[in-house]
Amino acid sequence: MNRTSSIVAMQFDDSEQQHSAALLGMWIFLATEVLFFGGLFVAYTVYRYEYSDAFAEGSEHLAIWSGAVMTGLLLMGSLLIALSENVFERDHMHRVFWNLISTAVLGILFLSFEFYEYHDLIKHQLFPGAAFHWPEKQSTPLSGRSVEIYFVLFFCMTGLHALHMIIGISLVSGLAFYLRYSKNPRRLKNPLTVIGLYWHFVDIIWIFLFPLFYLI
Amino acid sequence: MNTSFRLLPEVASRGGSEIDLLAWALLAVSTLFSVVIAVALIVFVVRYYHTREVNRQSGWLERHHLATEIVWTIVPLLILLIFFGWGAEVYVRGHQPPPETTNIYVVAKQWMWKIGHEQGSREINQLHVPVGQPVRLTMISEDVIHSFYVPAFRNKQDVLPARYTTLWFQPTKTGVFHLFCAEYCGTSHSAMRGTVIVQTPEEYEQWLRSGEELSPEQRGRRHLASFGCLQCHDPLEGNRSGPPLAGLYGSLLPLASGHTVRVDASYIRRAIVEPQAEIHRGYQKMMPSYQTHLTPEQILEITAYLKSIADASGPVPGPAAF
Amino acid sequence: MATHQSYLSDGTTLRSWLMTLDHKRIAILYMVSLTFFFFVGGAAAVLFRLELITPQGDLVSSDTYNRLFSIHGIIMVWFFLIPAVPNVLGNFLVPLMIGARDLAFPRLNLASWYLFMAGGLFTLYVVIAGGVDTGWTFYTPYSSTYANSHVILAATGVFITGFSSILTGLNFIVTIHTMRCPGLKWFRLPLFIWSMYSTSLIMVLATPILAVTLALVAVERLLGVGIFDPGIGGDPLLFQHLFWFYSHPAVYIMILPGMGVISEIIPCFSRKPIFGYEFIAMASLAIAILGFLVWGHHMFVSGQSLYAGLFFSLLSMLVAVPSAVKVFNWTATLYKGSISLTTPMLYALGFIGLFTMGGLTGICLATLAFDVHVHDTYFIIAHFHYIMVGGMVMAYLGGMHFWWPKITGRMYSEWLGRINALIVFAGFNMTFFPQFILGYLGNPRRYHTYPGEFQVFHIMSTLGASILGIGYLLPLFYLLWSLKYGKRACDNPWDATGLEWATTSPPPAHNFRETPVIREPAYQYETPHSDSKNKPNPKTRLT
Amino acid sequence: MTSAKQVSSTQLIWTCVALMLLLLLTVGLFQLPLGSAHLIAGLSIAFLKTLLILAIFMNLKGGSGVLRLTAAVGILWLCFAILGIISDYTTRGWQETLDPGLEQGTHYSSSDRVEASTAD
Repeated sequence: MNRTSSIVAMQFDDSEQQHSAALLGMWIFLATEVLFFGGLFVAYTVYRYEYSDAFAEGSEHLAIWSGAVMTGLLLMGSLLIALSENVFERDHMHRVFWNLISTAVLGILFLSFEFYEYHDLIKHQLFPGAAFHWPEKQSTPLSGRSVEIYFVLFFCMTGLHALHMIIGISLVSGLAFYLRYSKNPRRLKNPLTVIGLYWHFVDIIWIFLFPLFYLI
Repeated sequence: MNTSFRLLPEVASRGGSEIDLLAWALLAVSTLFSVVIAVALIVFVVRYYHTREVNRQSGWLERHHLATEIVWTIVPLLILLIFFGWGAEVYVRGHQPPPETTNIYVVAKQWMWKIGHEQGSREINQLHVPVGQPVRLTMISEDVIHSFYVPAFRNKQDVLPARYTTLWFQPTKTGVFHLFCAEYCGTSHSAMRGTVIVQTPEEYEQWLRSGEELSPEQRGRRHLASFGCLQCHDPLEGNRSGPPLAGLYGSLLPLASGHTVRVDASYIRRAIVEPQAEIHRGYQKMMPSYQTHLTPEQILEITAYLKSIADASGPVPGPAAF
Repeated sequence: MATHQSYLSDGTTLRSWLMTLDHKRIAILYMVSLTFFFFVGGAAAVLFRLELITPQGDLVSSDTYNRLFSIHGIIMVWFFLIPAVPNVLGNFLVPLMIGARDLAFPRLNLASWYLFMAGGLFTLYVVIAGGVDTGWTFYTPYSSTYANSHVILAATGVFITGFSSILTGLNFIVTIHTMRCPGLKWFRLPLFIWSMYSTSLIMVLATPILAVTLALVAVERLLGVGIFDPGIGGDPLLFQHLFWFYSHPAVYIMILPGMGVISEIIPCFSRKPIFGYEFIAMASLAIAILGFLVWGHHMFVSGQSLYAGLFFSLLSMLVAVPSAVKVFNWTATLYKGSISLTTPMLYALGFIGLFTMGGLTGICLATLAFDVHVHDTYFIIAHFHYIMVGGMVMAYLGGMHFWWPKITGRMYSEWLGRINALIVFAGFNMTFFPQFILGYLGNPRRYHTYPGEFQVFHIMSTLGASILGIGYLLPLFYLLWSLKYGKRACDNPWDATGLEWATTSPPPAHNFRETPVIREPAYQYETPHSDSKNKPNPKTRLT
Repeated sequence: MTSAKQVSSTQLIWTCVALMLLLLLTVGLFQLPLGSAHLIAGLSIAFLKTLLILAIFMNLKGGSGVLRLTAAVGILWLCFAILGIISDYTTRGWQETLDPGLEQGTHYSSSDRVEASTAD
């Protein structure tokens, strides 16, 4: 640990204490995030139990390959950001910068896939609400009314995830540039760890969304 | 309705007396505990007030005393478990009506109670029931959540949109009692009040007869005709494009999906508002949804009609009969 | 530092207050804003209590009445009861009590206050713009489809404030874990810290569920897309499940900090170590954890399944045990103590009495069959006001008086304080005891008009409320008065243990001149033996 | 609390490879006609992936006990919510005769629902 180059905040005794506080704080924040998404996972469980057939119907409108590619993109991003912590320890700030930028680009690719999917669903009048239209001929065995619930959940859950992705991408790219132009980049060790944790967490959420919405 | 000042409400149902007994027991235990705590507080404060010269030599109650802690953890726990068991027993029985009940249908909407009797009388914000007989309400809401509450019966049940809930009670004395909506339902929530009129069976019969309206079954039959249902569903013959209606109620229906469903009020409701959901095996998906055409009351009346012809072709048929 | 400056004189400009990172100054910011919200919420209560004097609706219209009780609930729950002790006393005391210089994340702490204020402004805007009429519970489908008031704005206000609560809880947990001074082991912590820790757990784990649930209601209203909409197969009861998954634990957010305050006051004014320290500490944690598993007792008559009812009733019985253990331990602490009836002690004793009654009626409500009768009646109102007002507000006032010398460096008028404690106690009981009877008689809650035979109790309640109102206004004046004219307080006017008393009154900006070291358990009070002559009388210890 | 040990780069890369293989496995399994087992398989693999990410990428492996506890508590509390709420839905109608006219004592597995005789 490079104690001398870190600037310790007034309330802490040393950088060690500051680092553990930052880590614990972030993990607690992630626990709250689990429960924030949790409300939606509860709703998903209840309605999947009530309308399992409708969920299977609805999921036929999602392309599995695209979901799989999206998962792959996120996992790659996670790897890069985890690697950048190692690189950071070895003071290769240039590589850290490029790792972070690549992560952000992978995230943007992920979002493009997702928004293309939204676009497609909206075109087929599958966005829930007044315009929702469920073609009669496919309605076996449940009518569109409970399929609509599936799409409500789909848009809410992936939408909330996308919001987290946007925040994550801004944080990662912000950090990348801050790091590049900072005079004392070693100060940014805690932010790098914390933002990395956040990125991995958003990743985990998608790992569950993928089987729950695409693989029914 | 006795509107004079009182400390305890009238009780007018069998279950009500049971709950009163439970309430007295709870009151006794609560009073005992509060008094013990209050007396202990006062005695300690007076006796060990800082100006008093008393022996404060630390006794056994100094900092910890494991046995004491365990005792005052276990004893309240046991008392609580007793009350749990008692309360649960009364509650479960309150959810299981006896087999023979007078059935009444309740539709709640902002801000009134619409009540229909099996024999045909309908009333608003008034409920006539016979004394001594178990009465069972099947309730649904047209809009938001309401709650059917008769304090004199110590009974309450929320009334939900798009789902039936039931409530039963057995009045034990005649009289006029309050009916309240207990779940906040908007502007005139507090005006959603009515009266429950408990009559002797004779008076009740007479009251039923005085209404000149059609019975729910008759009205249900009329709805079937006027909405064109009978063009596809013949009450008896099975040679139309829809399943016959006689003997349907209470039967086990095989579905196209391979499931089996018991035809009850909930199923009939679903079959009307969401006909594509559970199709009778061997029939086509032709029927449109009548959700926007039929009110919850009309659906209840159709259900009443179907129930009245449940035995039209002999005993209620099992799955094999289809 | 040679000169020993208090945190209060660390800057006098508005900017020095609004941009401060000092936990003590942020506590003051909360204190001022919470007091404001308390009186706004109280004003709503005054209006509907006046309306209820007569059975007819003659003072305000039914729509206004609905808006009054809704705003009373929303403000009192989210803008007073939940933040009261944690954000004012907790913010001030947590670092002091554990011998730290500040909370772990001072910027986050300030951000919490700004979030709180932003949520508060939304809520105040709702009041000005015409109110919200869903009640504080926002039940669907009324809130999502039928209400035509400012539901989205109100939900946004609560949503934002929720994040303030989450961040405060997070800050406390991290601080308590990582920043205790040397020698301050877990079982040497003051019980106030234990209760703050338990409270923070609930804030962090429950609040996100509320946030997402209210967001769903807002989405349903905005886009007409309904997760709870029965029209497309949604279930309004799911909302109630999610809502109470937060809101039942939230009740413990309101009472646990109060219990922490009482655990500080009782040993101090009995001059005796607290009885059963470990049991009280563990009871806090047990309440926090078990409190998460009992939410279904709000839904016994809602149409949830019979078995869910049994399950939640049983667990609700279990959560009563740790509360009972605490009451017994406090009472036992008085035994063979050397008791002085100062203002904080009067509030603490009042707390024990009223909380006991609130808790016992809570057990009644957890009993399934009994609840069916009194559910959604005034019995519920009385019960939770005994917990929240009889419990929490008493504890808050007690704690404010106890730590007032530490916070401001001034003594309040002890004489007025004692009288006021009695006024609050009497007014409270007169307001809410009749409501137990009213509830058992069957008067449903949230009723604008009511049958005439209930009037007597409503009149008693309103009379009591006016006494209670005096009891809340009086401290506002004499505490403010003490700021200028009160006697200067010494560092430890109550002769109490605890690190917060080891520094000056008011404390310096960085709390301690040198990091304290702890060598003994909490509450090492010397119990005076038979001789009372040389015992400290708190009054004589003022400088 | 001591600062966590770093995970080596090779370990990170191998973890990512494992995650990718698991991803292929999920998609592959989905092509087989497994019926209701799809849900179980999909969720189990998701849990496996989560464990890998938590342990290696998020370095819980080298993290302190408090951090692991925090992660566990978040998941545990979500389980509380899901189990508590679903227990209501799965037991609706038990021991209740919701419909007048049918004999008391007839047991309905759930009066609101289609009996799940063959379905997943």
